[in-house]
Amino acid sequence: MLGVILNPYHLQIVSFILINIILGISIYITLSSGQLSLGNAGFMGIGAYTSALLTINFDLPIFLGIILGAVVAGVFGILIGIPALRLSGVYLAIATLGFGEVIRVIFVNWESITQGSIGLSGIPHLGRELFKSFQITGFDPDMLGLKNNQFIYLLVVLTLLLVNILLIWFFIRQNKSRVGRAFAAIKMDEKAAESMGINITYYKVLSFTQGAILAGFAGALYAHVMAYISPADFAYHRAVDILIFSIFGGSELIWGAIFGATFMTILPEALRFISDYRYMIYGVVLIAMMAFRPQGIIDVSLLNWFKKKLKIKRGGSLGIRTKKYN
Amino acid sequence: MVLELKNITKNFGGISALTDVSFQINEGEIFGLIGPNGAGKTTLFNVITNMFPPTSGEISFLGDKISGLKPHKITDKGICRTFQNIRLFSQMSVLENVLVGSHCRSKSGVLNSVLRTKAQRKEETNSLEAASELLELVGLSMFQDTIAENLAYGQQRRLEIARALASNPKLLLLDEPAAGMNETETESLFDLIKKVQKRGVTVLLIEHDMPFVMKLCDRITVLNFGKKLAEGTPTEIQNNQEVIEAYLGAEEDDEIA
Amino acid sequence: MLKVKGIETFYGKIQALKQVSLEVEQGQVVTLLGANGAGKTTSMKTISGLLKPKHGTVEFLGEDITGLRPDQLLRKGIALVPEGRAILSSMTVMENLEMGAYHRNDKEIKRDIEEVMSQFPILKERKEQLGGTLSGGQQQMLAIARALLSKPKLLLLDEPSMGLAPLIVADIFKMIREIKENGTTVLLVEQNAKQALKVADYGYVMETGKVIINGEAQSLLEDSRVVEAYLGKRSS
Amino acid sequence: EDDTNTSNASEKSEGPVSAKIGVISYMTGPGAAYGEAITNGFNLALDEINEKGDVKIELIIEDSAGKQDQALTVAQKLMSSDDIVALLGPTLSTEMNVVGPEADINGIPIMGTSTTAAGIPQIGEYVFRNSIPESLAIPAALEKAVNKYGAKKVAILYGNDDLFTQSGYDTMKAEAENMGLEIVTIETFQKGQSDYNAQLTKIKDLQPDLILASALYNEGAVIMDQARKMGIDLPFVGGNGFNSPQVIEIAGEASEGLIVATPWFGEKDDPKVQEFVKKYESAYGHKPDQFAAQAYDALYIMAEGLKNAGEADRDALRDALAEIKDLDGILGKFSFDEDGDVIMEPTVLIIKDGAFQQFE
Amino acid sequence: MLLEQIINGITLGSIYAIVALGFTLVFGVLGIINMAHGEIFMIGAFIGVLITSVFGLPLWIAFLAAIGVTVILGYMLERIALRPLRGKQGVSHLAPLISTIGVSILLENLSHHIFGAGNHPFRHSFAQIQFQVGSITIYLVQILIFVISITLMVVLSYWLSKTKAGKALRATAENLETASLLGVNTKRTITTTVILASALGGIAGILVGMAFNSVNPQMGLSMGLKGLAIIILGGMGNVKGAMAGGLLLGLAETMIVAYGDSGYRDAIAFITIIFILLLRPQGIFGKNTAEAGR
Ligand SMILES: Nc1ncnc2c1ncn2[C@@H]1O[C@H](COP(=O)(O)OP(=O)(O)OP(=O)(O)O)[C@@H](O)[C@H]1O
Ligand SMILES: Nc1ncnc2c1ncn2[C@@H]1O[C@H](COP(=O)(O)OP(=O)(O)OP(=O)(O)O)[C@@H](O)[C@H]1O
Ligand SMILES: CC(C)C[C@H](N)C(=O)O
Ligand SMILES: [Mg+2]
Ligand SMILES: [Mg+2]
Repeated sequence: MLGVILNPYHLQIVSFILINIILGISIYITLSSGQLSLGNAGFMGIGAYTSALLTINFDLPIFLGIILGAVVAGVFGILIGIPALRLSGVYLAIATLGFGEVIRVIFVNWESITQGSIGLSGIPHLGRELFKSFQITGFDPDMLGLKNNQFIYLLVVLTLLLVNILLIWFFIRQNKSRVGRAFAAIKMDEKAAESMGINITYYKVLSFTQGAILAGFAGALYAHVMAYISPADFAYHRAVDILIFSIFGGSELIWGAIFGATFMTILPEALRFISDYRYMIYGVVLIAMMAFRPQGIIDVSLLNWFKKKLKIKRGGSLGIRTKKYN
Repeated sequence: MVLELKNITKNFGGISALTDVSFQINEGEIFGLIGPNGAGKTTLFNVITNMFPPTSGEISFLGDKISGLKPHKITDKGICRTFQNIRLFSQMSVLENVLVGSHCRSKSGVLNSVLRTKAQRKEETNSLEAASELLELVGLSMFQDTIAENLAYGQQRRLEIARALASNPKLLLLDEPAAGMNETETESLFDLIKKVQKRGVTVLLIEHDMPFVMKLCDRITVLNFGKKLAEGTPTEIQNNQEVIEAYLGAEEDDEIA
Repeated sequence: MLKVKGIETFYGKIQALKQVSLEVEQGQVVTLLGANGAGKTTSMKTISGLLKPKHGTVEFLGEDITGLRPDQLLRKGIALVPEGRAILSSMTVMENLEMGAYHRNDKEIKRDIEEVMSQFPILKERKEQLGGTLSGGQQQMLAIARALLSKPKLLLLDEPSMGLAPLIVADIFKMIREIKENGTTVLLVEQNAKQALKVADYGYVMETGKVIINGEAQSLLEDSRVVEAYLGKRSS
Repeated sequence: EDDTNTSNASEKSEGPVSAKIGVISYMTGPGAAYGEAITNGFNLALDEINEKGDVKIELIIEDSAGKQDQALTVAQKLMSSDDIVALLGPTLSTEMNVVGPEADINGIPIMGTSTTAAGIPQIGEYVFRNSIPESLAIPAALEKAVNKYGAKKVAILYGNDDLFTQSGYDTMKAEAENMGLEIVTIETFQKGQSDYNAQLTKIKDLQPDLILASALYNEGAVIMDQARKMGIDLPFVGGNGFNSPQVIEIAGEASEGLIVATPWFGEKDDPKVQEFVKKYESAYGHKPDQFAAQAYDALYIMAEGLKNAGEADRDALRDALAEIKDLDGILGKFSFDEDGDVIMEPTVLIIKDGAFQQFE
Repeated sequence: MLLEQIINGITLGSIYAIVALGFTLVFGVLGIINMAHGEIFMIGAFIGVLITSVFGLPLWIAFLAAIGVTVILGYMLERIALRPLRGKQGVSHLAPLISTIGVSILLENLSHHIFGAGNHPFRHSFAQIQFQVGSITIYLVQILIFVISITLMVVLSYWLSKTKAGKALRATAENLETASLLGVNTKRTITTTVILASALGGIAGILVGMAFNSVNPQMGLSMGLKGLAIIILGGMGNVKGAMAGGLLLGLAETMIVAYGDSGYRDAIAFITIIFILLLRPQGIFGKNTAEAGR
């Protein structure tokens, strides 16, 4: 039964969706303090290379590698976030895009460590490693009616799902708090926020760094799901994809990034049957959706509308007020 | 003495916006700052809150030197301001605007916020209560869920005051709070500022509405071309010939009460 | 000259104007009063083409101008000094003034600029300063000067005295009288109701998006409702 | 781990074997020209094979857009369909690095037709290729060129942001050092670059005897064109990605003097080759390149494997493929070594008088 | 070699500058980054190839055709991808970024579909005209590129700062509402600008085609990225800045190849902007308009 539903192809797509959601959130979170960072492909690369190199060369357990990947990306986030404070708007966007490019070029040129464009292969695979530890306990996927590779990908998806739920929970709570309000205030009027006693330096670097950590985290996960990475994975196109996730989905809300990542990962797959035209259609979809919903698909009023529906259904009132951001 | 300015000078390139301005504000006072357009009043606010540093001069607040502190530190110390051109967080609700105001009076960081620790929850409740109370005070309770930019002008001004008060300031700087208000509204603003004073907040206020200023303020300083022209009680100022010439104008009708 | 008939304007789903009608005769000063949020600014924006009414029409010199763009209306002779000044902050004072005469092609632009600068000497002094760095009141003067340079037939003023020093306020009202004497028609929104009614010929009072009272300026000055609501205790 | 495969063996001995083969190809994006040539090659071979009727093949072609994650996704898609017995592709070695291990684990034979980087067949026992690696091709070309021109000093120019060109460069450098040549400079360029004048000026200034260029033909042709314009008349030695009639088309006269080693020589005096060229030209309007030829041969190899296996079964096909010996194709006689790599003698060609000719 | 490299750098830099001028103009009026500019440039180049190499028509027709086609594209870009987003309530300033990315993806894949993926040679006898100065070969095209870029810069910067239309454009850039209140037909101003910028892209496309003899659907991307770096370098919306930034980058790239490591050529643009921005956050020529505490 389970074996019929769990098609590895679909599991694979789901796992990419889940990684992309983290990437989408990584832009969203930096954007929530008014900073548009296009450097997240670079941070993703840093996370991916860190974890891959550590697990390959030093036999570090995958989980430790992933965490260290995120941490190293976070350190770079602080290092870039501080000078980036001086920039705003498009200046910041392009400078961070440039940072991503510089990182990629370094991966290409620093051959002794990164193998250049040859890339790193033989990275321990998240699913396979998990599977190994299950095997030790004597577990056999056949007991669930699953084939090995189905089970492996199921493990990947479940792990990523857990991570996603934790992250979303984390950021929703953060956003509803004093910290989230500080981000939002800075986004709307930096000078006024400063006058209200908000340490804008701290909060801007915080949100920039959180974005970097998330991107690095997603990158590390990506490395262990693909088992192979090369500098081209973290180039301009990746930066643009990540941007699209968040803006297309709606940049005001975390749900926007989640929806955007899901939709934009599925779209090219769904359009596979018209292979020749699929990227053209992808472009047209972007143009059309922006014309119709320039604020992104998910926005506050849509959310409120949903909440109202829910309220009516449940026949009671939910909470006292609806937040602008959550 | 709450605030003391010593020889403040501020130049923008060739333009000297402030020259050698000194004065002191006493605890609990409502202190007026008036003068012609371009006299340097807003600039003085910006210098006090260190939005930009003075070219020279020194500022002390409650006996401590505050020149050179970051703006948010100054707010932390107890000085908060409103803006001449209204700078609310336009996409936030009224209530949230006030909550942001209380930022520096609370301290839970990321971890506490995410884990919703007891301390954090208590802090949130306190901030919410304080905010509701302030909205009550400025008469915006019924608008608490309205998005700030959809408020009418006068309401926005009052919201700015509530937001500033949320930071629990000892000194409140108001930049033309009555601008864009009609007389009835100005009167309710008058009552509001009096109430604020009763809470023990010292007020420094820029305003061009003379009847309002004269009735409200305990003492007034007049700036002209960046220099201090006069200082004194409303009556003294109103009768100061120089001030009349530079700013008030001859009373051709019964405008000034 | 200007006939506004039953306009209804919306911000998204929020209705800001309900069936607003008003008329301005050639050569008159007409004032529009009302509390904060009554819809004065919205009316001005609708007349000047910044907002499009959902219902109702605006006629100017006998022509239906509903839905035309602001630049088209300017060419027909309607200029607005908007609330909040709307100075071009990265352009110099001089350039702001030149933009005021943007649609004109005559030879008198230079002279007219000199003239408004003599009315507001500070602008002459600061002609190379960037608009955004002027003080609030200086910006207000620049906005008025700029609108004058477009030589409108109908000048819409949205709270022209806001943020100005008393001396200058008095000047502004004097200037409105002069403008009127020069044959320009004025529609004026003011918080300073008393002053406004003094220069005006006719007045409208708005409340929550509707016109509730209208009449000769003199009679409004004495109307107890107006006095109570807008002129305050002090003047009574 | 091979228990994942549940092919139905019931088809055995009922006439010709019929099988579905999945193709992963680079069909949208910057390198789509390769994917185009490759699928063209497959389609041409497909018609012939099905007409002959020994085996019946159906191709399921999927686009990877040259991206690893998409290649992996479509590979999963194809592999999870039980009636697909083998995979052809993907186009790039980078993609193969991701897809190969997955296919190996799932026990489905996969054959690259254009992947030339080092280490590909070594990924696993289900992974094959019929494209000759750079480590075979480049030394052959270099040796002949050096002998002919008596070169002592060489300059190397390569694209450093691509796995294939970089891996070609690694071979070039190693081989040049091996032969005791002096490398006067190593210059790089990046994808999408259109101006190579800076690098070429530098090379010109250093006066090498030979230029080694690891580039895809698109960039390579432009490099030659700009070099000739600048007055550099040296011969170029390229990798196999440089070997395409397109070079002549793009660079015209400037392409004279390009030396490549390749399994594919379109002017070869072999009726099979000539027929293929003719058919290809009439079907697609231009001359086939090595990628089309390799793809064409690859499908024949698959067909032979299926015929020998006698059933559409993944494991049986793998074993049959590994056994293939001296199969006659348009590229010459073909066998796999024990890793699944190619055994083949490359031919060295030079562009002269507007065409590829054998280089003596 | 130095002299030759300088010529290489100036040629490349002039092309960068022309591309950047297009970016700067659109940014100047709309405050948005037109991510499709690189692709419009690419289409211009293809039109050049088509007219000269395929139809064998003279070069000036190619220029006219490229300008014509890119003007139409510019108009469509404005109508379809930009105008619908303008003035809508609650539109984030990021929306145009995405819609122009959409256009760039569409155009790239479309031209790939029509012209195929590979390089197309731009063969024209004009591109062969050369002079020999000592040991250095200079092509007429190189001189032409330099002259065109300087001319465009001078004309544009005069136009922007001195003419009425230029002022209208700057007013529109700063505030649509205010500009229209002052009598500026903002719709027309914007459309004109986008069209003008596109035409500049088209011209740059042909010039690149001639100078480097390579035209392909992907050429827009790297040129676009460089263009972005340059407008940041020179200061957004600043014409002289675009020119200076372009030349600076062209020379820097050439010099790093000549005297450094060519592997870092692509990064040099961004390394430079990161450093420059840290010193001068508003770009070399950018103005600082702070309205801090009012
Ligand atoms: N950034 C700046 N650059 C140049 N001049 C400036 C700058 N900021 C302010 N000024 C000038 O400094 C002077 C003082 O301005 P300020 O805003 O303090 O006046 P104000 O007293 O608040 O006037 P108002 O009553 O009109 O608001 C003005 O002449 C103004 O033009
Ligand atoms: N952009 C907007 N979006 C939504 N509602 C708005 C917007 N602008 C104004 N409103 C609402 O429309 C109503 C009328 O506003 P308007 O600005 O016309 O009032 P006003 O009479 O000019 O007030 P004031 O004296 O404060 O300037 C108010 O209730 C206001 O909240
Ligand atoms: C299409 C080819 C250029 C692919 C290349 N040989 C590689 O291995 O990546
Ligand atoms: Mg002021
Ligand atoms: Mg108003």
